[in-house]
Amino acid sequence: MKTRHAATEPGPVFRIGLALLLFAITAGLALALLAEPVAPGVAGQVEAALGDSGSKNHVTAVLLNFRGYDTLLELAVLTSALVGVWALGVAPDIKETTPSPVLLGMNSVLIPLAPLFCAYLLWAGASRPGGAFQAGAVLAAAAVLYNISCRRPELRLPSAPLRPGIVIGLGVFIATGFGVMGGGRAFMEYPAGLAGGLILLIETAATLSIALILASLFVGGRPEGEP
Amino acid sequence: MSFNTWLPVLVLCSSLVPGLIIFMLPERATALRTTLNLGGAVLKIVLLVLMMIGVFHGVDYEFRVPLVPGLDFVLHADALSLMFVNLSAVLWLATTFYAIGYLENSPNRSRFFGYFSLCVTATVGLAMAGNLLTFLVFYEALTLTTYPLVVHRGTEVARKAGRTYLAYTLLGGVLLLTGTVWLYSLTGTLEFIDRGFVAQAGVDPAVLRMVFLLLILGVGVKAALLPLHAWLPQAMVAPAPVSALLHAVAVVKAGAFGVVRIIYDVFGIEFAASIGVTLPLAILAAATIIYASLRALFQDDLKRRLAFSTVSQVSYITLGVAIAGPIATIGGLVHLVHQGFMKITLFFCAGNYAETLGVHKVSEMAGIGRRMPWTTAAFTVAALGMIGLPPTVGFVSKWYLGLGALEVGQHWVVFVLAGSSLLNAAYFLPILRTAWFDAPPAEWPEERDYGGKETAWLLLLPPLATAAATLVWGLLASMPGTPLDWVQFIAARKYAP
Amino acid sequence: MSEWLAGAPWMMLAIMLPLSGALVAFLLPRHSALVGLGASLLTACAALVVMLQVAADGRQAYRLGGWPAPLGIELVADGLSVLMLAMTAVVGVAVSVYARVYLADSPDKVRRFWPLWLFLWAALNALFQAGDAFNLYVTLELMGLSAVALVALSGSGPALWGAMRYLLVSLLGSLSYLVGVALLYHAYGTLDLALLSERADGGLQLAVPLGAMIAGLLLKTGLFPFHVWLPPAHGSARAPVSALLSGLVVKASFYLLLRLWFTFTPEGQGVPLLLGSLGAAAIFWGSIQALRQKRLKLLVAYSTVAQLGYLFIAFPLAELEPALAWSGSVYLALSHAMAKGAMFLAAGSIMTQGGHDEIDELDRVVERMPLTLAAFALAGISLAGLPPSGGFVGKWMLLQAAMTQGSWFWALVIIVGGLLTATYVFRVLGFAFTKSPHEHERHDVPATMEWTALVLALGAVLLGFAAPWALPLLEGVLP
Amino acid sequence: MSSGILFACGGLGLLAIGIWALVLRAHLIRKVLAVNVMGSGAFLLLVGAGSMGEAGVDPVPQAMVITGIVVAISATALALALVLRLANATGKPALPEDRERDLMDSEER
Repeated sequence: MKTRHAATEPGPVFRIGLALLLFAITAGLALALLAEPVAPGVAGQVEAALGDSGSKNHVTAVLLNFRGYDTLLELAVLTSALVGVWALGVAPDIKETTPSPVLLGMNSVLIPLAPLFCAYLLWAGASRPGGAFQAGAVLAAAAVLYNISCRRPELRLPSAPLRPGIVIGLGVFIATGFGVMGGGRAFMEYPAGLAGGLILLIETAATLSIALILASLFVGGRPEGEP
Repeated sequence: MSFNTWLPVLVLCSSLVPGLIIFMLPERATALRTTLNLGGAVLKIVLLVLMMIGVFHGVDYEFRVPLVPGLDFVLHADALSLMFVNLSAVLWLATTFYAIGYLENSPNRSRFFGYFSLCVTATVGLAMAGNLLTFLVFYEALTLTTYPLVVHRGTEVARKAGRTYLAYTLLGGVLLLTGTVWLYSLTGTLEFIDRGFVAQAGVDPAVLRMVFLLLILGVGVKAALLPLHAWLPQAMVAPAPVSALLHAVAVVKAGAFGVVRIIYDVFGIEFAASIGVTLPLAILAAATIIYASLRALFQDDLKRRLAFSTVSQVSYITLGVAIAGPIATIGGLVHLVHQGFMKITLFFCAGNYAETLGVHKVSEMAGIGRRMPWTTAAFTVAALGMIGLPPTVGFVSKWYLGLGALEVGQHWVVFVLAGSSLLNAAYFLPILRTAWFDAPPAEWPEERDYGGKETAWLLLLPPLATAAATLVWGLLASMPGTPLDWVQFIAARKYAP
Repeated sequence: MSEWLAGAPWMMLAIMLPLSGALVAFLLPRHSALVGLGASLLTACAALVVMLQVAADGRQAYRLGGWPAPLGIELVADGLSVLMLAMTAVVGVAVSVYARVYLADSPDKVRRFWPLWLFLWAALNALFQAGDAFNLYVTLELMGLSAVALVALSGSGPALWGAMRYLLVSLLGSLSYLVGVALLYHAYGTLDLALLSERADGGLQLAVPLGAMIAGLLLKTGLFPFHVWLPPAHGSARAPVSALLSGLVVKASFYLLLRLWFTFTPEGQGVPLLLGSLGAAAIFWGSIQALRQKRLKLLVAYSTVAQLGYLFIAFPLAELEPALAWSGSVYLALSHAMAKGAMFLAAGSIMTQGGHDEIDELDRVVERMPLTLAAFALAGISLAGLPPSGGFVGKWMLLQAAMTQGSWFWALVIIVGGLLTATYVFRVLGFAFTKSPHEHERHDVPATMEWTALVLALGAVLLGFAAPWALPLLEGVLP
Repeated sequence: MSSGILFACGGLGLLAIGIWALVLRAHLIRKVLAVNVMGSGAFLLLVGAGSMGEAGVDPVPQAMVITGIVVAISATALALALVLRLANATGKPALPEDRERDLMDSEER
């Protein structure tokens, strides 16, 4: 037991050592940060290529076109996390308590508004800050509110649509990537005219998946009856 | 890639492939297993005869593939390697016969014969290694393939013996590896050539002495040189055929052969003598001879006594090459063959005593000559050979060793030889006396019935054959085609003309 | 047809095939084993084709989305990448075949295993072919999360602990890497490794981010003293998962470390010396711990700690003998992947057979499953660097590099480490031959499991003869 | 310019705080929180450093941060699910010491 005590509550020497170490690390990082940059970022190139990207927003263009591959892998990370959480076991039961009236009142306003806001964010992503992740997060938040309110009808979704819904984001992303190939184009090289539409398609599917995954992650395990 | 290129590989495969197939065989498939074993052994001898004729007429058999950057895996058949390959192949055949008889109805035979074939493969590969790297590869392979045979019985004693065996041999392997890499970083080549490649490199002799020490210690473990010999008596827990082939021939001879290769084809005997490393080695070998003979005197367990005798006799080879004279070289090299035949006979006989009568100890051997006359006759021939009495082959070896020592003025060696012969007599003659002249006990410890015969014929024939060979080669030592003849052919190439 | 095949974007396919496979396996849980196995084979084929292409035409690049490097992301495959791809393909296929049989009695686990493993494979292939610093971060995270989930798969208490610890360490490592990426981008304005290599000029601006990235990767690789998470995670997972983690996942972060090192070729001797010393400490500590273990899987896991140490011995040696040292290290990584994979698979078979993995209760297991023991022994031979094996070639090169420059200390470390390895391997083998005093339950082990382990172990041994074909791939990659 | 540097330095501070808590706190939820704080620090550093230049805001770090956030959420979700299982399995949400783990191992077997 002695070792345990020592480990859970490290002594002052250890704390001071750690503090000094962290200070040194932070100082080193700050020094590197303050040094004059050698070369500018790629903002200029983004600006120049924006016209071909199918999006008027710089960030969206980077996220879904120039560095779309990153986003694809990011969706894979999200999906794999869900697969991992589901692998841990069946979702634990939430303790059913009487929800506060504040929550219920909020729900009645927020939940109906959420899909609308979600759609707006998705649409706005083309030219302003916004996009699939933000939209999906809003939708998922609505689902979470709904979930903790305890005033929900027993609306057991059958398991079948849940899985397709989860994979559709990544699936559409990959399928589009393959679909645009041909005519010498590379994977995910969207044809100039179609880029906007394709990005919207991908974002819509991604929004749905992200919302579903985030909501399912909140549940903390696979739903009862999922194989 | 002609047939000549592939011949060394074929020789290797003639035991490797049967070995691998045997692993897969079910325990019951005795006939198939026996066929494979004997077929492989005979095929190997046929191939070797082909190669010997070729080598005698100057054909170069070499197989070469790159292994690590700058170094190749080389199988090369020269006169020296053929001598050792032949020794292994012939004794493999004899031991296979013996083992089939010995292990009849015992468990795990597929595993046993599988590893047995792999060991022979490793020995043959080691003999044909064309450079130090390839030698190292097979040297380690030999360690690894003999381990399962040492622990074959699966007892606690066997496991401990296996541990000791590994501790020594792996350490030896590591020393050899270190020496090899060091040498390579100094000279940039590792190819065996007559009269060595080190002399041309122009490296500081002090460094070379260190390298020599590492290499010799590395192979000295298997050759059971003095401080590194302790594994051999312990490893005697293995079944008799294993002790016979592996500890009388394959493993210890691999070490002795390594000494030969390192002195003749890596350093070159003249160069080795010039940097002053041969004399200490000769003294170490002499010390091993005397010390192990003394230890053998006090062993009651027959196999342990034989094991110490092996330790002593193998050092004759080292002594012969370390004396650094052409005639002593002949004595040392020819002893490699002679001692193999004599010692395997002794182990076969010891196995027969144990298997037939349950006799494991010298003190239990009273009158055994009357119960098993043929076996004891073979034992007697081999024991007399060990002592070095004419007309056995043992005398031939000692004659050349003594003559060679006198030739280069190392008179002390003669005393070592004489002393060793006396000690040999002291630990073998009492056995012979009690075996032939004492009255047999009323009941043997654990007698098995072989239908009124002395023992199973598969157990009897191999020792008789090998004992006969030692007699014949002793009598006809100067005829063409004997080991002595071949060794003279080898020795002529190892000294500058 | 063949032209179309040759022209197909195999580099991208090597990533997208397992990713799609993961989705399909998740979508069709009842057929996940079939889908998974099919996807595994296709992925392995794609990876091997990439290797052939690189072997024939040298470095390959693929522009994703058609955008050139500083703006977009390029996949890059050179000799080092394809060796890693091939390693993953070989070990991956073996583990897939093994897992299909191993998990067959728990359909529940099958459904979880395949999607996660394919995600992991996609992450590995993506990591080995990434040419972009931030993309590497995403692949690292994908790899880390799927690996953690795989550890937790067995559901036992120790596995959950192992997974949790692994996850925290993994996240800390990735974040440290991310901080490095942020600073690199800030200083040099690009994430493309090739461009970074041109622009990086040394000094604090390079040293600090590089230090952060390397520290993070050391944590993920499990170099001593950052190894504490490794044995619990690798020792408690299911056998195929342990094989993947020890064989491949730690190699991925080591690969990335090498890649960064080759990209920026930092000057100075302090860091290489430090890495080498930690490697030496890892060899000794890991081996001694392995010797002390009573359970087979933990022994194998500690052996990973020790063998990872070997990979870092190359750093101090590369100063004077770069080609030899780096090739040796890479070769050791390759052979360790196969050998350790085989070893964990063999350990899994032994556990299945006897229901336990106590080393001194192995009870003549060699008689009941000789193939598995042969696999274990062959893998052990390669780990100990005994000839002829892949491990021998790797250690030979390291040893030669050490001896040529007269670095006796490193030579001694390499040699003694090999002896220690042989000691713990043969400790297991000795007990496998002897009878134990206790009776144990016995189950039949499917032949597929025995054979996959053996084939993988044979691969590790035969790798000893493949150096003349594999090492030329590294020319031009090593600094 | 100046706000960028402020954000970046704030990010560094968060990083240090995160590591401090990650090392010292035994409770797993706190450890997960600590990792999240570190993550926020890293993201702040990314955006902050990206807006330090004269040329205005660079979109690439922002895109990286969005990707990073998704990754962080995934990791957090997995971590929390693990904590939950651990707490259920062993009754306490903290990492065991090696000794305890070994004991548990032997029971497991």
